[in-house]
This record gives sequence, C-alpha cells and structure tokens, in this order.
Amino acid sequence: MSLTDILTILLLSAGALFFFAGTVGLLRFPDVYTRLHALTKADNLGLGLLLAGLALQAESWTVVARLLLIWLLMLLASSSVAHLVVRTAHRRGIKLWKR
Amino acid sequence: MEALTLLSWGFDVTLGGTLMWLAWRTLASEDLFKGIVLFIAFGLLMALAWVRLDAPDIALAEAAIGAGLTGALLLAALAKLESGSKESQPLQESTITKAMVNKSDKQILFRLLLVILLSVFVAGLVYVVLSLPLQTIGLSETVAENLDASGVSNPVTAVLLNFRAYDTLLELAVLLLALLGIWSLRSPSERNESASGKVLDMLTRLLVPLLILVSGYLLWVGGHAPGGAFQAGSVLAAAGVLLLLTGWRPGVRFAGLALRFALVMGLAVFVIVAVVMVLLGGRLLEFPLSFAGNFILLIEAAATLSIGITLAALFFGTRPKPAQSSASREESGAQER
Amino acid sequence: MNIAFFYALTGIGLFTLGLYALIKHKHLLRKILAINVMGSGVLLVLVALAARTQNTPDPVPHAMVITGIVVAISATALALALMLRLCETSGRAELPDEPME
Amino acid sequence: MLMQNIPWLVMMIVLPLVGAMFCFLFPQRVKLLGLITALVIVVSVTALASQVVEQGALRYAVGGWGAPLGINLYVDGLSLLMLLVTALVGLAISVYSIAYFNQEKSQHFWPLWMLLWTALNALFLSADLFNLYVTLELLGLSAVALVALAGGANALGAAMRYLFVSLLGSLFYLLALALLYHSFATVDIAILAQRIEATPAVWAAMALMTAGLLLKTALFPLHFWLPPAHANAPAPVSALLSALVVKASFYILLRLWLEVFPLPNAALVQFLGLLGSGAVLWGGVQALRQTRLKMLIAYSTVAQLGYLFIAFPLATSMAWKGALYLLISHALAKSSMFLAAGNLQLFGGHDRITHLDRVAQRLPLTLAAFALAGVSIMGLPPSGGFVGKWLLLDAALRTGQWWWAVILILGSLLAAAYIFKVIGHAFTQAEVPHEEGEVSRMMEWVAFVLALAAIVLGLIASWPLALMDIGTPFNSGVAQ
Amino acid sequence: MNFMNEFYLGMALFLLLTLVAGLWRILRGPTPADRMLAAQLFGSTAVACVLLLAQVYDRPSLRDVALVFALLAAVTAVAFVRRAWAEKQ
Repeated sequence: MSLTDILTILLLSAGALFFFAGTVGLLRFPDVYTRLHALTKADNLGLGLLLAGLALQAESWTVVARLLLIWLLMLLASSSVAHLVVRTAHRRGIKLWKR
Repeated sequence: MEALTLLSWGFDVTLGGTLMWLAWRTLASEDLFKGIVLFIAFGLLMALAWVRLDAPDIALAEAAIGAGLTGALLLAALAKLESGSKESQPLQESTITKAMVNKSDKQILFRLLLVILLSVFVAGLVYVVLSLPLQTIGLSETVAENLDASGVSNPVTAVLLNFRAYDTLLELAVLLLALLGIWSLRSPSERNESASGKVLDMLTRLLVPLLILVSGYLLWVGGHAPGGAFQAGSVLAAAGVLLLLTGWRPGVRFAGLALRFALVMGLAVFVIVAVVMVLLGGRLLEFPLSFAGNFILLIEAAATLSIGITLAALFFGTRPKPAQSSASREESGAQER
Repeated sequence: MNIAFFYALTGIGLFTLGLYALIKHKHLLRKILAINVMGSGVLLVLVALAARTQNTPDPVPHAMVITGIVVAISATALALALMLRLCETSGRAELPDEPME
Repeated sequence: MLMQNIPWLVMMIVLPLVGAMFCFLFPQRVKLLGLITALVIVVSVTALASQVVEQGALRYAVGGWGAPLGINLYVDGLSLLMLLVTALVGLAISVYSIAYFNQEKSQHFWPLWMLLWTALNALFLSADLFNLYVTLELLGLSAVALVALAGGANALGAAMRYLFVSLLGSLFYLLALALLYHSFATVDIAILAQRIEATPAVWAAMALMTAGLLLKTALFPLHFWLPPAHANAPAPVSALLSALVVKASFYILLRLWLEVFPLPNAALVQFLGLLGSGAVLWGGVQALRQTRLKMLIAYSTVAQLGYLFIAFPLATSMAWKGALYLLISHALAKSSMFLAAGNLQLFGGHDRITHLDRVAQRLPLTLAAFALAGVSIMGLPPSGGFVGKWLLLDAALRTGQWWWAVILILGSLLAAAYIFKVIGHAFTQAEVPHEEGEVSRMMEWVAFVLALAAIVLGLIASWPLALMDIGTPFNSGVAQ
Repeated sequence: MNFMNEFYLGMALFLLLTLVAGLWRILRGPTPADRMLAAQLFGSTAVACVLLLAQVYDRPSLRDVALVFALLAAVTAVAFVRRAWAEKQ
C-alpha cells in the first residue's frame, strides 16, 4: 500500500465522518434553521474531503478538474438552495427555535 | 474477493430495500407534499440502482429526468392544485381520512381481496423471474458485431439511433404529442413570477451556462461513451426550467412560429434524413457507413434542442402568448433582462 | 441468486406496490405517482435481467429503457396537466364516481 | 415503374407524421393541410394495396438491419385490411371534422389526429413487440388528448380515467415484453414465433399481455372506462375511438395469439369466449337502458367488441375471418353512427333520446345514415355485419359449439331493440319546437356514405375475404 | 488495489446507510422546508456514492452521472421555493 493510498483512506474516512455528522445534525437539531447548518457545512466539507481523497487516485488532471467542478457545483447548489429554502421558511413565519 | 462480494451484497440489499420502502411510503403518506419529496428521493436512488446495474446511460437520464425534472413537474402541479382549491380545506387528506373513518365492511373486504390477489400475482411473478435462465447473452454479441457499422462506438447510442432508430423517431413524436395535448387543454396565459432576488439570480446566472455547456458535452460524448440526445436534452431542459422559474419568458418574437419550429426540429430532421435515404433508393433510416456518424450527430443535435425546449415547455404548461400589442411586448422585453 | 435477479425481484415488488396503490387511492396525484412507481418497476426488471451476461450488459434493453423513461415523463406531464384542468372544472382531484371500489 | 419502387408501407407512417408536423407549424392552414394529408394517405394505401396484392406479404427491415437487431415492418392481408379501413374511416372523419370544429379547436384537433393516424398505421405495420409498445403509447396519449378536447368536467374525467387505463395496459404489456425478451433475446414477432416454448415465463407473458390488451380493448368486465370516454368526446373523436382505436389493441392481441402464443389451451380460449358473450349481453342490455344517444352507441361498442372474442374458442380460419369482417363493418357502421349522433347533437343541442322527436323531417339524411348503420350493427342482410355474423355462426355450428350461436342471435336481438328505440323516437311529433343548430350538408353526407359503405361491404364480400388470405395470417397457430 | 476497492465500497455502503437514516427527516418533517432540505442532503450523498462506485468499478463515465446530479440538485429545490411554497401566501 502506497503513501497516496494511506492518504486517500484518511481523507475518505474524514469525509465520511463529516457526512455522518451532517446526518446526525439533520436528525437531532431542533429546527430548520439549525439543521441547515448540519446540511451545508458538514456535508460540503465531507464531500470536499471525499473528493480530495479520490482525486489523489485520479489518473489524469482532467479527472481532478471534473471532481473539483462537481464539488464547486455542490457548494453553489446547496448553499444557495439552503438560503432560499430558509428565507422562504422565515417569511412564512416558521419560528426560530429557542431553548 | 470475498469481502468485496459481501460488501456489494450489503449495498444492493440496502438499496433495494430502501427503494421498496420509499415507494411504499411515497404511496401511503397522507401528506401529498411528503409523498412528492419521497418520490424525488426515490428517483435519486433509482439512479444509484442503474449505476449498480452497469447502465450509466440510464443513470444519466434518470438523474436528469427522474430525479430532476419529474420532481419539478410534480411540485409545480401540487402548487397549482392547492392554490386552485383555496376555499375548500387543504386538498390533502380530508376525503381519504373521512373514508377511513366510516370505511364499510364492503371496502375492507375489497381491500382484503385485492391484497390476496396481488400476493398471488407477486408470488407468480417471482417464480417466473427465478425460472429464467441464469445466464444469457441477449443481443449483446449481435450488437458488438455490428457496432463498427453503426457509426458510433457507444452501443446504447448505436441501438437508439441506428439499429432501433425507428423507435426513437416515434418516441420523439410521443414527446411532442404530450406537449400538444397539454397545450390543447387551456388557452395561452401569462404567468408572472415574483421577484427572484439576488441569490436566485446569481444561481441562475452561474448554473444556466454550465447546464448548456454540460448538455453540449453529453451530446458530443454520446457517440463513444454514455450520454446522448436524451440526456443532453433533459439537462438543457433543466436550464430552461430554471430560467422560467426566475421569471424569464421567451420573447414574443420567439413565441410563435419560431418556437414551433424549434419544437418539431428534432422530429423533422429525423424524418428528413430518413426520407432522403429512401428517395435515394436506400431503406428507411439506413445510414451509409461513411456518413452514419455525422447523420447521427446531426439528428442528435436537433433532437437535443427539441427535447430540451419541449420538456421545458411541458413544465411551463401553457402555450406562450403570441404577440398582441406593443405594450405587452415591452413588458416581456423588460422581463427578459 | 445474483444481482440481476435481486434487482428484477425488486422491480416486481415495485410494480405490485404501485398497482395496489393505483387501485386503492382516489386522489389523482397519488394515482399518478403510483403509475410512475409501477413504470420504474418494469424498467428495473427490463434492465436488471440484462445484467445476466458475462461481461458488459446487453445494451438493447438499456436503449429501450431510455425510450421508456422519456415516454414516462411525457405521460406524467400530460396526466398532471389533465388533473389540474379537471380539478379546475369539477373542483375535485378525483375521478368521478369511481367504479372500481 | 417508379410507383412500384417506392416502399409504400414506409409512406403510410411518414405521411401522417409529416402532416402532423405541418399542421402544428401552420395553425392557420390546418384544415387544408390535414385534408391534403388525408388524401395523400388514401392514395398511398391504395398503392400499397396493389403492391401487396401483386407481390404478397411484404417484410421491410428498417435501417437494413433486420430482426433481431433492427426493427421489421410487416404487411399481410390482415394488416392491409386494417390500414384500408383506417384510411377510409380516417378520410371520412377528416372531411367531417373540417365542418365540425371551429378554427380554435381545429388547431388542436388536426395535429393530434394526424399523430393518432401515424400511431395506427405504425401499429398495424409493426412486427416488433417493443415498437408496438411505443405505438401503443402514441395511440393512447393522442386518444386521451382528443377526448379532453371536448372540455367540460365529464369529458375531462373520462379522459383522465382513459389515460390511467391506457398507461396501466401498456405497463402490463411492457412487463410481459421484458419476460419475453429475456427468455428469447428478441422482440420480433416472427423470430419469437420460432423460438417460443412453453416455459413459465411465456405463460406469464401471455397472461400479462392479454390482460393489458384486454383492458385497452375494453372487453367486459374491463369495459368500465369506455362508455364515458367514447360518449363525452367530440363526435368525430368518438367515431375514431370506437371505429379504430379499440380495434388497434385487439389487432395486437390477435397477432400475438395467432403467431406468438400458439399454445393449445382450451380453458383459456373458452374463458375469452365467455367474456365476449358477457360483453355482448351486458353491453346490449346497458345500451337499451341508456337515456343519452351517445352513451347508447358507446355501450353498443362494448357489445360489438364481445363478438370479436367469440372467434377465439372457435378458432377456425372462417371464424377469424368472420370476426375480422365484423370488426371492419363495425368500424364503418359505428363511425357513421357517432357522426350521425354528432349531427343530431349539434342540431338539437343535446343528445337525449326521448327528445329526438321530429328530426326525421329535419335531418332525413342523418337519420337514414343511423338506420343503415343500425342494419349492419344488427347483422341484417345484406350488410357487412351480416357477413361477419354469418361466418361466425357457421363456424360455431361446424365446430359443434352451438352455444356461441345462441349468443350471436341474442346479441342481434338486443341490438335491434336499442336501435329501434332510437329510430322510434325520431319519428314522434315534436311538442316543443327545436332551436336549431347548424348542421352542414357535408356532415350529413359523410355519415351517410360511411353507413352505405357498411352495407356495401355485405355485397362485395368476396374481395375483402380474398385480401385476408394474403400471407395466410389465419392458418398458423390456434387456427389449426 | 483489492483492499482499496473494498474500502471504497465500504465507504459507499456507509454513505448509503447515512442516507437511509436521513430519510427519517423527510418522513418526520415537520415543515416542508425540513423535508426539502433532507432531500437536498440526499443529493450530495448520492454524488459521493456515485463517485465511489466509479472508482470501484473503474467506470469513468459515472463521473458524468455525478456531475448531472450536482447540476440538477438545485432545480427541484428552486421549483419548490418558487412554486410549491410561494403560492400559498
């Protein structure tokens, strides 16, 4: 097993951990506004780490570029979607969670 | 190898089980909106199943159509359904729950009978499927042998646009037909979206060129790798849907004959290529080898455009209003931005 | 039992589930969803069984399924539009006097 | 010479498709474009007929690949006859529609109708099960859209139910197709016929396909969707649906049972015959009970479809020909009836049977059309309906299955009852004056000519019967 | 390389399981926004899954599938915000 393989394993494991954290957050956080954080932050970071791990294994730069593009797209999509959804939620009067 | 098999079985069983469960929850949920979101998730997982079955062409189509456009269509329809029935209580479940409460014995009997019948049905089908031979080659070798004569090297594209191109021709007619049917249901109407806001504008401005680019890429790549006109067309349609949702409308100049031309173009080019070959003494849809690749690309390019516009128009739901007065022209000009 | 048969059986399950829901539910939108689930089931059977080959799967069913997907979205779009129009005119998103139940 | 080189069967598909595109592109000129297309189709079907009569059954490999890789088209006596009837009824309905629809509705009607015509022609010519699936979908969706053209809650509800039924039938068909393809690695009918064996998959496919197609053909007790759809559609569309569309799925069923599934099974064919008898009796009784003319005619279609299935237990070449003859004459007579009903509805503003008084004086030609069509529906000589029923009766007695003959006679009596019920009302004196709608002479003549054709069909029986033998479609399979 | 493939597939399975767990939020709601956001999560998890499978089975074309997923992730959500939720006001 080469060094890149070990690095890939580490990055992928870290990515999976973030995905897991994101899901836990989605399930455990009390309202839409907090769950949104779990979704966008944890998942995008998780995806980024995962893709970085896979990029290490890539055979050519075009593959790396494509992986990067996918990541950027997901960043764009999930952040703006989260913004739109939550703004609408706020407008429609869904209350913020208070302890 | 042992662990790999075990893991893939774990993956498949989880995926298959989740698909079944999702389908059940989709169809059984009392809340229509919930049902639709579950159905979108179902489409997503179907795409994963296609990936597992080594069908990347279908996975692409499902990712764009099943998980993307169908969801948008369903959500838009639900919105119209609910805004249409404002005065009556939320359409959701009122009638069904009422029916549940005073469900008569007859209905229960009917359900029971149905469940028994369907159990027999499913048992029979399971038996039949398991009785099929464990291994076949189907037509895969025949396709492989003739692939060189098809003009493309992606076998699925070869089947779709050469070996069984006639099916594809009729299928484009089905797509056009659906639009004709929808247009005949109501007269042209104007529908104005509320202001879209900065984030949505930015998203659209970034995504639309990318979608168009990827659509072109899928079209080009379809000749030798998974991709092709349907996948490209549905990605293009996603761009159209996004534009429509942010309030963009086709200019009045484009709403009439030009739009209709764009809609039939895929079908028309297909028919023209087919008929020209017949008139030259060949057979319907017979492409001479030296031109086959180019013919297929030409047909696919036209089809991509038509499919994209047709699917977006299916989403919009009505015929766009043709040019009336200068006032309306200015208005829509303003909307074009 | 291999992956091909497993997914084919899943497809059969989806088909039957959709059929049950199609008959049972009255709301048109739910019927449309049910038809779509049924369609997915059939397409799954068609593709899954094509994976019984040694190496690459049989491409012919794959092409058929792409055709099937496009037909499915066309039919869904028409059904949704028809449902909305019917709901506007009759005020109900159900079929008139259901003869099935 | 040139005429002989053109593959006319391809033209049968391409022409209506091109017509549909032109009608869609130039909505201001739809009526002219549609009529031209209809005429050209009639010319090309004639050319195809002469080609087939000269050369016998034709097989055409689309794209030059040939089955099992490619798709084959196939035309023999059976499909040629279906194409001819489609062209004849299609032309008549086209002419009728020019007067019937206003400009706004015409814009929607013509492209849809041309696509429906494409679907019908493509269906009758196809020899490939998956291709048949695509044509079935094209047919079903265009038929649904045409029903919805009438607007109004009744028509839309009927269209919605029709759509579900149509999709459900197609899905059953597609599932069966999956089983067949994965058993025999082909979807070509001719190759399947050679490879078929009695495996569980084939039995299941047979059951699923038959169920799906019976649903689409509206065989009793799966007929529940037909009367509302056929009765609430605009008159020319009702005529199309009853005359041609339900026959298309029957045609596929016939092909499959004759060629692909020639498995001897006495119980199953008796069961189909039983359902057919049920349809004849139930449809007849229901027709008699209707108060609306178009509902009556629609239930009459349910009954008439039943006769076609009585040929399955008889299964002799003569019985099949009889059923086909009935199918053709029903197509002509029923389209005439629906068009006549359309005239009456337009004239009186409604189609309640009891209020049909005095139309005899005002629309004599329409009433004559209805009566003549009724003669064929009842099966009285010298109509086409008579020839068909006579062949079936003969086959029933020859095979010693006299009980089917009883059903045939009972069905005729019921038909006579419901047709005389309508005609009787037409001759009563009016108590209130009608507010007359405008019915053009053209519309009256079209209905009359179609009815006349149904009668003439009884006088020239030898020619269609000879056509049916081309390619000997009935001498294989169950027919043995 | 064999171990790496096992590892990728294990990861994919793990992600699929977190996705299934996320289903609970779609079922539970309580607001439409919750359900929609959960569906959104499905999108990014599915992208990760597809990319892992692309690596395991050595199918570069699957990266295009992931790309299309990523591109279309936003479309349903925008439809939701602009249509399903906008009109009730």
